Amino acid sequence: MSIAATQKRGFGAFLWDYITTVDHKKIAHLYLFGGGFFFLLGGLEAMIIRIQLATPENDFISAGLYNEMITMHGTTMIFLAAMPLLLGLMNAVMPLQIGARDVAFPFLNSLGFWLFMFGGILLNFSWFMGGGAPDAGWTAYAPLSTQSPGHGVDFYVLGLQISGAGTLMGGINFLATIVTMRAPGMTYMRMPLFSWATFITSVLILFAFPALTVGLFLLMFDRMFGSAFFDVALGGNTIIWQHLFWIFAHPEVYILILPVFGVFSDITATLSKKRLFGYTAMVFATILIAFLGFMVWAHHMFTVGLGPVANSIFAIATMAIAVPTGIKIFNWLATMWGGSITINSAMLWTLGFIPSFTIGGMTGIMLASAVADYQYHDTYFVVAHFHYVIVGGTVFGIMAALHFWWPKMFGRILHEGMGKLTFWLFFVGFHLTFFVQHFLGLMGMPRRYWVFLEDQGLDTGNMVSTIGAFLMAVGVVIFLINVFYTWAKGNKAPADPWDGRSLEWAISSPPPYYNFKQTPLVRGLDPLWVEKMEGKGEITPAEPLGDIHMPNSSILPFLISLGFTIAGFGFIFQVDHSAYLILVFAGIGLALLSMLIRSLKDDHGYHIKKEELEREAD
Amino acid sequence: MSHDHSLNPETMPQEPEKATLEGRNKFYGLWFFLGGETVLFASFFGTYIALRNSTAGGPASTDLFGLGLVFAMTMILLTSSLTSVYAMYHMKNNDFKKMQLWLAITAFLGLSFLALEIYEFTHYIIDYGFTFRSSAFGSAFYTLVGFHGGHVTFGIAWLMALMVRNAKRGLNLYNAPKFYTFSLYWHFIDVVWVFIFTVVYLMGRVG
Amino acid sequence: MKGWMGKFKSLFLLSMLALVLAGCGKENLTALVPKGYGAESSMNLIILSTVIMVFVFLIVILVYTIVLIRFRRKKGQEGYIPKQVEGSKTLETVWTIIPIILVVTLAVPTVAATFDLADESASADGINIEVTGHQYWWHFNYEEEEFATSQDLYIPVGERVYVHMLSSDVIHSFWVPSIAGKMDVNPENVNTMYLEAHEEGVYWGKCAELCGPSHSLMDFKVIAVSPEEYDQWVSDMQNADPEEEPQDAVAQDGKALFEENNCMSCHAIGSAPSAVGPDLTNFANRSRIAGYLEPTKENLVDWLMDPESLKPGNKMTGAYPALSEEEADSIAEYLLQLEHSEITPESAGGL
Amino acid sequence: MTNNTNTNHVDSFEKRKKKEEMKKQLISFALMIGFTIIAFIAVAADVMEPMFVVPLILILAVVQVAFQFYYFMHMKDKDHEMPATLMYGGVWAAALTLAGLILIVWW
Ligand code: HEA
Ligand code: HEA
Ligand code: HEC
Ligand code: CUA
Ligand SMILES: [Cu+2]
Repeated sequence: MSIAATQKRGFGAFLWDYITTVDHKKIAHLYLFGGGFFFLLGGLEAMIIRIQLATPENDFISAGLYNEMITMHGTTMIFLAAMPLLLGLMNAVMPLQIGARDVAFPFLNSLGFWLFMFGGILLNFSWFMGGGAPDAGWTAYAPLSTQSPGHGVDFYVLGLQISGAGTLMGGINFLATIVTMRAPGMTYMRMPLFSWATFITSVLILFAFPALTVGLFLLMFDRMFGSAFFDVALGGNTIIWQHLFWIFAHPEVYILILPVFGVFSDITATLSKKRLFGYTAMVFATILIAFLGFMVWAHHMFTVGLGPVANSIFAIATMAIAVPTGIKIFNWLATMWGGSITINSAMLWTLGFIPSFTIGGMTGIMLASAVADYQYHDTYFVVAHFHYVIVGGTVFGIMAALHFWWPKMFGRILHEGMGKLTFWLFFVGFHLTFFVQHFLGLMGMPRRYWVFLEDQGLDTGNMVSTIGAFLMAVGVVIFLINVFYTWAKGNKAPADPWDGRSLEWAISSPPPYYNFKQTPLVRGLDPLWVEKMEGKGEITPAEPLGDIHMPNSSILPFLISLGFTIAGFGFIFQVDHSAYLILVFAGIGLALLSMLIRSLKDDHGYHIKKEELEREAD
Repeated sequence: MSHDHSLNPETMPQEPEKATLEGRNKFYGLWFFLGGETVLFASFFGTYIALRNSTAGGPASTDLFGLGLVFAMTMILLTSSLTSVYAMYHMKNNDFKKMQLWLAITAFLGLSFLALEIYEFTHYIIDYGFTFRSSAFGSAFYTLVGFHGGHVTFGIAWLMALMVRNAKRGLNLYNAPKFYTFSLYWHFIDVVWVFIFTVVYLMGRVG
Repeated sequence: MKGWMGKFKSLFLLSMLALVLAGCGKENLTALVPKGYGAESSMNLIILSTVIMVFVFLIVILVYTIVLIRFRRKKGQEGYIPKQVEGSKTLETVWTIIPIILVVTLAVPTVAATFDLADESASADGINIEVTGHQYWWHFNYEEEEFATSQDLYIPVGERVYVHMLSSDVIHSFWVPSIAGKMDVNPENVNTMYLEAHEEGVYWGKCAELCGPSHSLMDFKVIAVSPEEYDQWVSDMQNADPEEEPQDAVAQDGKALFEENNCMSCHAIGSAPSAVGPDLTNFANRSRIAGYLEPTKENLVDWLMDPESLKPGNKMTGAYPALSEEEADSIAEYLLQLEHSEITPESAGGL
Repeated sequence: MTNNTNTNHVDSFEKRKKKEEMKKQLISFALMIGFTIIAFIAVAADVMEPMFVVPLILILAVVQVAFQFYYFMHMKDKDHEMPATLMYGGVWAAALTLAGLILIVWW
């Protein structure tokens, strides 16, 4: 079942292998592929937005379509691109970093992926059926979302509900993995920061997503079953949606950023050849950001009219987040200080991140100043802020991580030249696109504007912004070429291409499907580095060679997700005709049946025999 | 790991639910899940509290809620929590028969609770015309209490599946964690109900 | 907040002025050149926070540059292993304390300004206007003065005008960047804020909350005039005679057509209450048609014949019988004579 | 895998410990029932001001829930540090959620 073997078998077998896999490394591939696909889609939508806004009073696309475009761009990028890409990286790297053979619930891992994928596909079906995509913004404020005609918002509700359930499972899975499956000696305070970030991010997922789940249920009930949560005539209150949404969505933005903080910590230390400066402070800063992250959601609601007391409290709480984040920025700088920095593509993205994210973070603090936000709110200033943190943070981080761990994940090294070219094009394009948007906002351009008027001083800025976006697009295309090139004839990767410090670099690239032949013994922070410094260069095993227990592959996760998706279609269209209820029953039936099979049929997995392991050459 | 982890007095670990890695994973996984459920129900409670006076001219909580039925439901559910404790007690003593018996009682109590809840809902709908669509209060009430009811239903189904599936096999290290996680889940449902009877019914009476 | 801030402010305003002169921002739209109390409050904080942020950014960049110059791997350093530093208590304390100080510096004036702008205690003595947000137009009801207008909001300079805002459908947001920050217009709850303009002029207002396809065209104007002119305007509006017959035949035709075509069911002219469409009493004085179109006759005719092409999703489309070009022309002629006051956007300085 | 195979005989000591545990659980059950009855009576009797009744029944609920968690669900036992931490995390997020939504009522 090694990679070579799968390649020799036919494409059908290859596909079947991936559809049924429960191996965290293959699930990581799936997440990267799915997330990557949606990133291109979201990027395409962004390009359409930017073309529409290239000149004043443009009519490249219609007003209704424009609203669909921004909604789908935001939703796709956040839920279907950024988060899955991050979950993919976590799947690929975290178990290796803590010396585990798999995650706690391999079956659930696969289920989580398929729920995300089907949820995303369901959401995007709205383009083709039911009268258009959702058009109430990614924030779907009621009552615009409850009154939105057609089925667009219904697709939004069910697509996110399904993919959200998948994410929640992923979170619980990582938590249990880190709690129970760390290798001997891998104490919490020896975990690499990416694993720490995975842990804290999972906590955020666990506590943030339920609020979204509830919000989506309320919205669904209002739209499909005539309840009155957001119906003012029957006593409903639309602000409830805003609270629920932001109670989820603010932690969500830290779900997007904390993992890449982990990525940058690992990369900075490795490529500066220094241990991470202030490890303990970095861990606690991560925890503190997560903790504070739950107390600040109303900074998105400063103009709702909650009153000066609430606004002040939330303003102060928000500003407090500057402190732990600052600790991180300065610790990264201090890690590099005195180091011996290798500047390759992974490091370039890291170096690009620091000033870009600092700018984004600072504009965040500016937004937190409630009275100033009365001006910024819902303008391009906010658009600029969040693209600075999300693109300059999350996307840069994902790119850094991809260049850094590509060899480990796929066994080949990405082409350096193209890597650097991608970076420079994207970096310049990014600043061109979003820097001017700060000024556009202050000059009176609200966000979600289909057109801006002539003669309002907004033409040049918007044009510059569009040009920048094209540069980014070229950068992305070159990255794609790089991926195909590497896949076809890239250099084979050694086990440890960057002189690594953590456990993942102690095993071959890509790792064998059981990860560690013998569970490693961890003797300190940066375990591989410790061994290298003591001249051994390889990890001491914690156990004698023995049988390895492995989980069985299963098609059930795919079927369960498919069932829920069919039911999703049923829910959406039963409003038009009750015959569609058949889909609801059939879909839920399929899902329940698959779950029943799962719980009734014992699945004890299988064992790789000791002899077999001995036979495999090192 | 071999297929048979039958427990007998000689080979029984102290905490069969956590004796294997799979068991520990289930144990932690379910606990974490309950942490998330806390937020889920808090969101429903919050929505309910925000809307509990938004009756839009329809029936209000003071018109609707009687205490007798709710008291009975509460006693039933609290007792079922105790019966599942007994079941776990017998599991740790490796007394499979008694465990099954107590679990059966738990399921029966759960079903009685559900029956009363269904009766209660129909009563409101038929006698007061108070529905999910009457007002924001109606929507919030049925959603909160209904989601709890849904959790009870799911719990009963889960329990039944476990009992039937393992009826012939007896206890082993493979299924002990499953029984244990079920019992955790069941207690949590009880916890949620404690807040429901307090916040919805008792506070609803107080006005 | 005033003293030392003043210096910063004049410095900043000077550089801002340079920017404006360079063509950045339209004077009666940009938030960067505040012309009212609220906008000035916000601007003070924008300046303060920008100064803090630039300071922090420069420090980060300074360290960053030094690191990049000094600590890149040089040729022939391949085997070099730097000292593995664990951390430094002193340094870490420093970069915890300094941000705390900076944040407090920003937080204190923020809280002060938040309470200042939320202070409505004087509203009983001030001017109170009810604002209703509709998809995609604005209604302004001068309750105490007993008349209403739409799209153009007249206020006196130097006085606090309290706007009490409610939406008739979805959430909108009321924003006049040059005069004050924005506030949401919710369907379930009245929100109040005040406008206090420092200079006469016509200011752009924008809807800042996504409210449907024509969200970007839901513009309005605030016309700030001297208190005397304001009083004059109020009395002119109160004395407007809706029954006044137009002078020329075309317009008389238009008036008849207006009545025949059901326009009255949505549009009020004069005192008749209406909430479905904009109040047209002083339509001829509008600075823009439908919020954003130049007030020319061609535009008006276009609007009357096909509002959908100009404002997608608006609520007028299809609600009245189709008009021929001629009919539309007559109605336009009539509407463009609905003028009751000398106080107009033009007299206030124009757009 | 089977990390914990060191088995224990179900000796009399173990039995006694479990009995002891069971007794504690019965006591907590009795207390829970007692609290419930007090709460219902406090409301049904209709003699106290809502100002007092509401906090009282809320406190009763919280205490009885603590019993559920610590005794019935064993949160007091060892090996429950992580579950307890995350449970408290959940309670923290839940409290904030409630605060936010209750804010609407006062607003
Ligand atoms: C990755 C995602 C991400 C991240 C990390 C952040 C980080 C922050 N965000 Fe951002 N934000 C978004 C994504 C993100 N945000 C999105 C998507 C929206 C819009 C949603 C929508 O409406 O559609 C938004 C909107 C948003 C608003 C609402 C604006 C509005 O709608 O009116 C506010 C207001 O306070 C805010 C604040 C902050 C703050 C204070 C931080 C802080 O965490 C930043 C902390 C970092 C630093 C401060 C820099 C480093 C620190 C130092 C170098 C130390 C010294 C610094 C000081 C002393 C200041 N954000
Ligand atoms: C992870 C989150 C994320 C990311 C990465 C991005 C990336 C980008 N965003 Fe996005 N954006 C959001 C999240 C994100 N955005 C959110 C949440 C909103 C708010 C939505 C709302 O208001 O509801 C928003 C809104 C938003 C707006 C404001 C719209 C408005 O308010 O009217 C704009 C305008 O410029 C914009 C632009 C861009 C651009 C140019 C990029 C670029 O960085 C994109 C770069 C990528 C590419 C250029 C890909 C190019 C690829 C190809 C060309 C190949 C295509 C081929 C195939 C499909 C096979 N975004
Ligand atoms: C459904 C009721 C309705 C009917 C009938 C209707 N309108 Fe309108 N009208 C509106 C609405 C709503 C708007 C605001 C549209 C917008 O800006 O989104 C409007 C806008 C206008 C405007 C621009 C107002 C301004 O302040 O800029 C004019 C002029 C106008 N209508 C004239 C007419 C005439 C003439 C007729 C009859 C032939 C008519 N309307 C019939 C609802 C109606
Ligand atoms: Cu009204 Cu946007
Ligand atoms: Cu936020």
